[in-house]
Amino acid sequence: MIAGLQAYLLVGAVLFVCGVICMATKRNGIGVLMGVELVLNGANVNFIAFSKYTALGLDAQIFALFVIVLAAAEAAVALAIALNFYNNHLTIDVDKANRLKG
Amino acid sequence: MTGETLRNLLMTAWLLPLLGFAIEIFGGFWGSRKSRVAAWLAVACIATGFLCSASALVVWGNATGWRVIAHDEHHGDEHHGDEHHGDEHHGDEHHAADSDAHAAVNMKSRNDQATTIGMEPGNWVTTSVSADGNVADADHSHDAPTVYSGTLYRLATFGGLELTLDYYIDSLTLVMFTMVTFIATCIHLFAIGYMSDELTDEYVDHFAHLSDGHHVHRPGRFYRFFAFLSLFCFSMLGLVLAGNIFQVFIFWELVGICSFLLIGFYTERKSASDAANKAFIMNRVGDFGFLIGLMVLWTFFGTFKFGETTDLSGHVVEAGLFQMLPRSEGGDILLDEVSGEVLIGSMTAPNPENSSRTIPYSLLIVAGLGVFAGCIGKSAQFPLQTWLPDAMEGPTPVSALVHSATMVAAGVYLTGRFYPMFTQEVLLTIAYVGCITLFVAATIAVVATDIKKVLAYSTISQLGYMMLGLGVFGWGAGLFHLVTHAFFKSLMFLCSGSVIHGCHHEQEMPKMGGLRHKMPITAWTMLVGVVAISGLAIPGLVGLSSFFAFSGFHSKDAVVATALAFVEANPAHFLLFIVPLITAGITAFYMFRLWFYTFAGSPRDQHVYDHCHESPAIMTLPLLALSIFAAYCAWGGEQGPLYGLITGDQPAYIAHGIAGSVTLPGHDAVHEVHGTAGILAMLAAFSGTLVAWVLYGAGWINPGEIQKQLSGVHGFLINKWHFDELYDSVFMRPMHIVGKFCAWFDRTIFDGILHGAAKVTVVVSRWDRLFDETVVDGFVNVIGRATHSAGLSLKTIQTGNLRQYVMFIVAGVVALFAVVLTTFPG
Amino acid sequence: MNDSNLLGGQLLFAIFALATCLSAVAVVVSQTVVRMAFWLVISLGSTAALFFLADADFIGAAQLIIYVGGTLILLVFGVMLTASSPYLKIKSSPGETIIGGLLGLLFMFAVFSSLQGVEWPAPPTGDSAVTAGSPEGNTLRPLGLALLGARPDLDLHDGDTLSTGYLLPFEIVSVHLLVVLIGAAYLARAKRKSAAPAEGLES
Amino acid sequence: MNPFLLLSLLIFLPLIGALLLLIFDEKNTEAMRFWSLGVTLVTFIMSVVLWGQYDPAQGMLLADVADWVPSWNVYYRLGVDGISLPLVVLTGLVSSLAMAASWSITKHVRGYLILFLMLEAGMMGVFLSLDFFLFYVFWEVMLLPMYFLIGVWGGPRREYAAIKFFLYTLAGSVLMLIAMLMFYFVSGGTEDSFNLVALAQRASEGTLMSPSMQITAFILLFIGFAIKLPAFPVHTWLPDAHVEAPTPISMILAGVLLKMGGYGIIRIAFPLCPYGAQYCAWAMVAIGVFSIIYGAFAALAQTDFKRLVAYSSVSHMGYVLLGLAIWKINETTGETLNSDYWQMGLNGAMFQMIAHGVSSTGMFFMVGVIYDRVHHRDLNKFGGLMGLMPLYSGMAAGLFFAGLGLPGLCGFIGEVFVVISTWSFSPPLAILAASGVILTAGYILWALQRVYLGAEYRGPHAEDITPSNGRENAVAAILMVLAVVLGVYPAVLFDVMEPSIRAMAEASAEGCQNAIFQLDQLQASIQR
Repeated sequence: MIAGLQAYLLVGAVLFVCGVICMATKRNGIGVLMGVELVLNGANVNFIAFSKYTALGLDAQIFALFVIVLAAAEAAVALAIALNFYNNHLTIDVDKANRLKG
Repeated sequence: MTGETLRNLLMTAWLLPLLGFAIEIFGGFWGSRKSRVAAWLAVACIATGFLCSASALVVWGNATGWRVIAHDEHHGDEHHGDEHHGDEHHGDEHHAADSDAHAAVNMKSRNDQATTIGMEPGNWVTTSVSADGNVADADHSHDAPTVYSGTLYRLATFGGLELTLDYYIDSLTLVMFTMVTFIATCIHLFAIGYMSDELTDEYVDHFAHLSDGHHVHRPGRFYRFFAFLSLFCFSMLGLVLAGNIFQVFIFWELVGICSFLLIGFYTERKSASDAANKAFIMNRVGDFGFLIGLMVLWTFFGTFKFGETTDLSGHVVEAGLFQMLPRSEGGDILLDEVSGEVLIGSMTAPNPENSSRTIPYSLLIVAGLGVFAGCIGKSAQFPLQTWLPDAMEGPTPVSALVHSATMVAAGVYLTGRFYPMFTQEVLLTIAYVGCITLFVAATIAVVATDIKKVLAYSTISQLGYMMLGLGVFGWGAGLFHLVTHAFFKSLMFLCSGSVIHGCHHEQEMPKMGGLRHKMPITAWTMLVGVVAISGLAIPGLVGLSSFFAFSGFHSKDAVVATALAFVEANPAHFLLFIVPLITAGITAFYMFRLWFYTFAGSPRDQHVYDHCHESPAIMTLPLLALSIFAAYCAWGGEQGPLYGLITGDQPAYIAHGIAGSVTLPGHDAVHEVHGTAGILAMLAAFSGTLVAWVLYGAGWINPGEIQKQLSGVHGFLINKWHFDELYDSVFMRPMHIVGKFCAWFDRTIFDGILHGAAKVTVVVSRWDRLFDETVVDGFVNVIGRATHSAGLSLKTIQTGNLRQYVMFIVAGVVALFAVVLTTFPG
Repeated sequence: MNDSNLLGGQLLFAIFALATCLSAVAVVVSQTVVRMAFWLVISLGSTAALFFLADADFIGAAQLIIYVGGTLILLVFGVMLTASSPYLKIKSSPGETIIGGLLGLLFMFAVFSSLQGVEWPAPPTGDSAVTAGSPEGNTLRPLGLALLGARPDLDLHDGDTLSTGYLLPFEIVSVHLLVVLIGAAYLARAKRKSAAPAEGLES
Repeated sequence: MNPFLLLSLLIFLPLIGALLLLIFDEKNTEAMRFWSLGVTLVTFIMSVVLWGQYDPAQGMLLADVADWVPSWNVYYRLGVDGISLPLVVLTGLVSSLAMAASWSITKHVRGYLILFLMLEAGMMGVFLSLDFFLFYVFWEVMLLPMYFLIGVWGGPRREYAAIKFFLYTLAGSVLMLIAMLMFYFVSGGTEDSFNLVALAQRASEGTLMSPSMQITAFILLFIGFAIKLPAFPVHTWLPDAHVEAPTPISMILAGVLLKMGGYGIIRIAFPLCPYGAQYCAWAMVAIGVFSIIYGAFAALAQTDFKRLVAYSSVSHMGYVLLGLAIWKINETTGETLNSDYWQMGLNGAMFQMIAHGVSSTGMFFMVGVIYDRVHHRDLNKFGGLMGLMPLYSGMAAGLFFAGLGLPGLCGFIGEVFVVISTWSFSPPLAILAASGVILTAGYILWALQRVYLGAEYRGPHAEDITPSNGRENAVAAILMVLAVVLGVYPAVLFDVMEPSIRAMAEASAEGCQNAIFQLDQLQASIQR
C-alpha cells in the first residue's frame, strides 16, 4: 500500500503547490485566500494519508480536524480583513496593500 | 701623672683659642666696632696658651730630667753616642715593658684589657711608653718616658676599626706648641696695632673699588680678624697635638679653611678672594694625595694612631703606626721573606691578628708619597707653590703667623712627625722636591719688588730647605730649621707689616728707601732677621764647629751639612748639595737686597717717605721680642738646647743612618762634614751679601742695567716661571671645560634623550589617536554604514507586496532544497 | 480489505485524485474570482472524497460541511461584497505569471523528489491504528472520545494508560474559534470610513 | 609610650593636623601656618622621644602588627631600628624647618599646608613601615603631594619640573612594584610575603630566591631607588625639580626625599637580595664614583645658584651609593672580605645621608633666603652679600663648608669615612672618589666667592636686600649647630646606627654566601 501513500502525498503536494502558486500570482485578495485554502487542504490530505498508512492513526485525523477548524476561522478573519481593506481602499487588489514596504 | 698634666696643659692651650673664637665671632654683634675687647680676649687666650705650653715644656723637662738639654755639655761624639744609647734603651724598653707587664698582670687584668679597649671620653687613658710609669724617679731619668699618647674621645667604631681623637705628646710637640703660641702671642699683639684702622664704623678699603669708581666703605671688622686668628690658633695647635694621622688631616683642613678666611679677610677685594680660593683649592689638591695616603694606611694598617694604645694598667693592647713597621737594626724596612711584602706589626706585635697582615712595599711608598703630597700642598712646595705668594693678600699679621711661621710649616712638621713611615724612596723624593722648591722660589724672590712677595718666596725657599733637610735624613736639621725660621720669618713679616703700616699700605720696595731714619726699631730688628736668614756668622773663638751666629746660621748649616754628608754617600745626587749651597748665596742676596732697598739709601718716593712713621709700641715690642729669639733661639747650634729639645724623641734609627740603594747618613757622617759645610755655606752667604751690597747698598752697579741685559731671564722670573699660566691652561681651563661639558651633557644629551622620549611618546600617541579615529572608529563606522546601506538596499526588497513574499518563500524553499540536494546528494 | 474493494478503492482514488489536482490547477489558471471559487469547490469536494477513501469518515464529512458548505460560501460572499462585478478580473503581469509558474514547477519538482527520496516507515501490520477498536472508516466515535480525553485505540491496547486524548487542545480550539468569530464579526462590521485617511495612507 | 601608638602617631599626626586645617578660616593664613608649624614640631618632638626610647642594643623596635588587607597578606606593620631612626628624626626636623621656611608661600596657603603635612606623613610612613606593601603605598603617597607642591607653588617652569619628577619617580616605583610582586610570589603568598623582616631573614638563610632571580630583583629595586637617590644617569629630574620647587620644598626634597633612595637600598634591596647586591657591587661603586665626579663637574659649570646646589646633591649622594656598595667577597667561598671596611662604608654612607640632609637643607634654605629678597638666582649677579647680610652670609658660608666636607662639620665625616674605606674595594675607584674633594672645594668656593664676597652686589633689586630676620636666623642656626655637633661628635649617630647596620651587613653577607653555595652546588650537579 506504499503506492497509496505515495499517491495521497502526491495529491497533497499538487494541492500545496497549486495553493502556493495561487497565492503568488493572484492579485485579488479573495484569490489569495483561496490559495491558502488549497495549501491547507494539501496539508490535510497528507495528514489523512499518514493517518491511514502509518502509525500516526487518530492523531493525524485530530490534526486534520483542527486544521479544518482553523482554516474556517482563518477564512472568516481573512474575509473580514479583506472587507475592511476593501472598505478603506475601494479595491481588493493586494498589490495596493504595500504600505508596510521598507 | 706627667702625661695627664701635659695633656691637660696642652689641651688648655689648645682649646682656649676655640673658646676665644666662639666669643669673639659674636662680639661684633653686641660690642662696639671700636672696641678692642675681642683683640685682648684673643691675646689673653693665646698668651695663656703660651704659658701652658711653656709650663708643659718645663713639666716634661722635669720628668725627663732635662736629659736632652744636658747633652750640650758633652762632646759631639758622645752626644750622638748617648743619643744612640738612649734610643737603644728606648727600644729595649718596649720589649721589657711588654714582658714585665705580662709577668705582672694576671688573668684578671687580661680580661680588663679586653674591656677597656673601647674607651669612654670620660675615662681618658694616659699612656706612656714606660711600663712602670714612675717618671719622677731620678735614677731612671735616662730611660724615662718621653712620649705620651692617649685618646681624647671616640669618633666611631666599626668592628675592629676605631677612629678616635688622640693626643701624642713628645718633645717635638712641646717645642712646636711653645713656638706657635709664643709667635702667635707676639703677632696677636702686633695685630692690635696693625689692624687698628679697622676699629671704625666706616672703614674705607682703598684696594676695593665699586663699579662707579669709589672705594668700598664698610664697617670695621676688627673683632672678626681676631676671631679668625683664634680659630686658626686652635686648628694649628690641634694639628700639632694630634695623636693620629686622621686627626692631623682634620686639623690640616681646618687650618686650611682658617687660612682661606684670613687670606680672604678683605672680602671686598677680588684679588683677596681669588687668592683665598687658590690657596684652599691648591691645598685640596695636596689633600687629595693625603687622602690617598690615608686610604692606604687605613686599609693596610687598620689604625691611624701614631702611638700605642694601652689599657689602664699600661699594658699595650694595640700598636700604633709607628710601631708597626719592622725595621732592622740598621733602620731598613724589613721585607717578609715569604711574600716579599712588609710585615705589619712585627715590631711589637701585641695583637696576633695584626702580625699576619702585610703591605706591599710599593703601597708603602704610595702611602708615604700621599701623605707627603699633603705636605707639598700645605708647605707650598714645588709644584704646588704658587698659592703662597698670592696668599700675601691677607693682612700682614696673617702672613706672619699663618703663611710663614706656622701653618705652612705644618707640612714640614707632618713630614717630620710621620718620618717613621717614610721609605727611602719617599725621602729621596722629599729631598728633590725641597731642592727644586728652594731654588725656584729663591730665583723668583730675586726679582720680586713687593716687600711681602719677597718674603713669601723666601718662605717657600726656606721651606724647601727644611724639606731637603728632612729628605736627606736630617730629621733634626729640617725641624731645627723649621723652628728657627718660624722666629726670624715671623719677625721679618712683622717688620714688613710695620713698614706697610707706617707707609700707609705701600708695599712696593722701589717706592721706599732710607726708611731706617724714620723707623729705626723696625729697620734694625729687620736686619736681625735678614742676618739670621742669610746665615751669616762670625767664625767662633772655640773652633770651626762653633760660631758666633744667629739662629739661621745654625739651622741652615745643619741642613747643608746633612746634605753634604748625603751627597758624599750618594755622589749621584750631588745636586742636593750644590743647589742649596748656591741658593744660600741667593738667599743672602735677595734678603739684603730687600733690606737695602727698603731701609738704606735715600728715599725714592718722597711722598711715601714724608708720610711714613715708626709704628706704635704695641707693634714694636713684639718685634723686639721676636728679634731676640730670632737671633739666639738656636744658641749652641746642634749642641744647643733647642736642637736637643727637638730631637729629644727622634725615631730611634735615625742616628745610625741607613745603608742601601740610597745611603742615608747617620749623625756621625754628618758630624764629619759639618765644618766643611759650615764654611761653604757661610762663604756663599757672604758672597750673596756682598753682591747685594754692591748692587743696592753701595750702588756701585745699577741693577737696572743688569735687569735690561738679562731681560729674558728677568721676565721669566717676574712671571714666576710661568707656573700660574701653566696651571691655568693645564688644569683650570680643562676643568672648567669638563664642567661645562658635563652641564651641557646633562642638559642636552640627558634631557635631550628624555625630551626625545617624550616627543616620541607624543608622536606615538598622535599616531595612536589617528589610528583610533581612522582605523578603529572607521571600522565601526564602516560596519554601521554598511549595515545601514545594506538595510537601505534590502529595503527595496521589502516591497510590501504579499505575492512577492510568497514567491520569495517558494524560491527560498527551492533554493534550500537545491542546496540540500547538492550538498547531500543521495 | 478485499480485492474488489481494493480495485474499487483504487479507481475511485484515481478519479478523485485527478479531480482534486485538476481543479486545483484550474483554480490557479482561472481569471475570475467566481470561477476560481467554483473550481475550488470541486477541488475541496474531491478532497473530501479522498478522505472518505482513506477511512477518515468524520474528517471527510467535516471537510464537506465546513469547507464546501461554510468557508466557500464565506468566500463567495466576500467576492460579492468586494467586487463591483462578480467577474472582476485583476490581472497579474505576464512576467509574474511566468515566474510564478516556473517557481511552481520547481517547487513541485522539489516536493516530488523529496517524496521519492523519503523511505517511508513500513505500514502497521494487521489492523491499522485507526480502525483498531472500531469498524472500518467509522472514526467518529474514537475521535469524539479522543476529544473528550479518552483514547480507546491506545488505551485498549495497553490497558494501563489513560488520558492521552485531546480534551485540552479541543477546549483551546473551541475558545480560539470563539475569539476568532468575535474578531471576524468585529472586523467585518460595516464601518464606512471616510476616504481621507485612506488617501493619506496611500500617499 | 607604646611603640605602636608612637609610630602610628608619627605618621598620622600630620594627617590629622592637615584635616584640622580645614576648620580654620580661609583668610587667617597666619594662624594656619602656626598651626602647621606646631604640628610639625610636635611630630619632631615625638621622633626625638622615639630616639630616647630606642635602645641600640636591642635591635629593631617592632610595633604590634595590625591587619590591613589580610586576604592579600598585607599588614600594617611598623618598626624602627638604627637605620631608620636617624632618618625619622631628620624627617621631623627638616619638616619643621621647612615649615618655618614656608612663610614665604602666599599662594593658596591652606592647600599648601595640607599637602605639606600629607607629604610629611608619607615620608614618615616610608621610613617606619616594615611591610613592603605599606612601604610602597607610602612611597606613592608621598609622591603625589610633592607633584602638586612643585607643580603649583614652583617657579616658572614648574609644570615641566613636576611632570619630570613625577614620571621619573613613577618609573622607579613601577620597577619596585615588579620586584615586590616577585617577592610576593616567590615567598608563596604566605602571611609573611610582604614582611620585610621575615623576607630578609629568609634571604639571609638563602631560601627566598634563586641567585639569578636575586640579580633581577635587585636590579629592578636598585633602579627604582637610584632614581630617587639620584645616581648618574637617572639624576636629571633633580636639578629641574630643585630649581623650580619653592624653597621649603627644595629643603624637603634634598633633606629627606633623596634619602629614601639610600634607605630603600639598605633596607630592602640589600637584605632581600644579598647576592644580587653583591653581584652588582662593582657597578654600583662605579656609578657612585661617577656620580661624585660628574655631579661636581656639572655643579662647577652652573650659573644658577640653586642648580649648583642641586648638582652638589648628585655629587654628595654619590658617596652614599659608594659607601653602600663597597662589598667585596671571596669569589670562591663567598666569604665577605674586609667586612669592617664595608661596615665603615655603610655607616659612612648612612652618616652621609644625614649629613647631607643637614647641609643640603641648609644650602637650599640659604639660597631661598636670598631668592626671597632679590628674586633671581644668577650666580654672576650676586656679590657683596657678606657686607649687606653679615650674619646670614656667615651661616651660609658655614653650611656650604659643611657641604664642602670641612672637618668639624657634618659633611666631612660621611665623605671621608666612605672614601677611606673604599680603597679596600678598589684602589683606582677610591682615588677617583677622593679626587672629588678638589672639585667640591672648587665649585663651593667659587660659588661662595661669587655670591657672598666681592665689593658690591651686581644684580637687580639691590634695595630689597635686608639682613635676615629672626625666623631665618633660627632655621639656619639650628642647622648650623647640628652640622657642628655631627661633625665634632659623630659617635652620637654611629652609636645608634652601627649595631643595626652591622646586623644588616652580617645577614646580607650570610645570604650572599648561601647563594654562592647554592650556585656551587648547581655547578657541581651540572658537571656530574
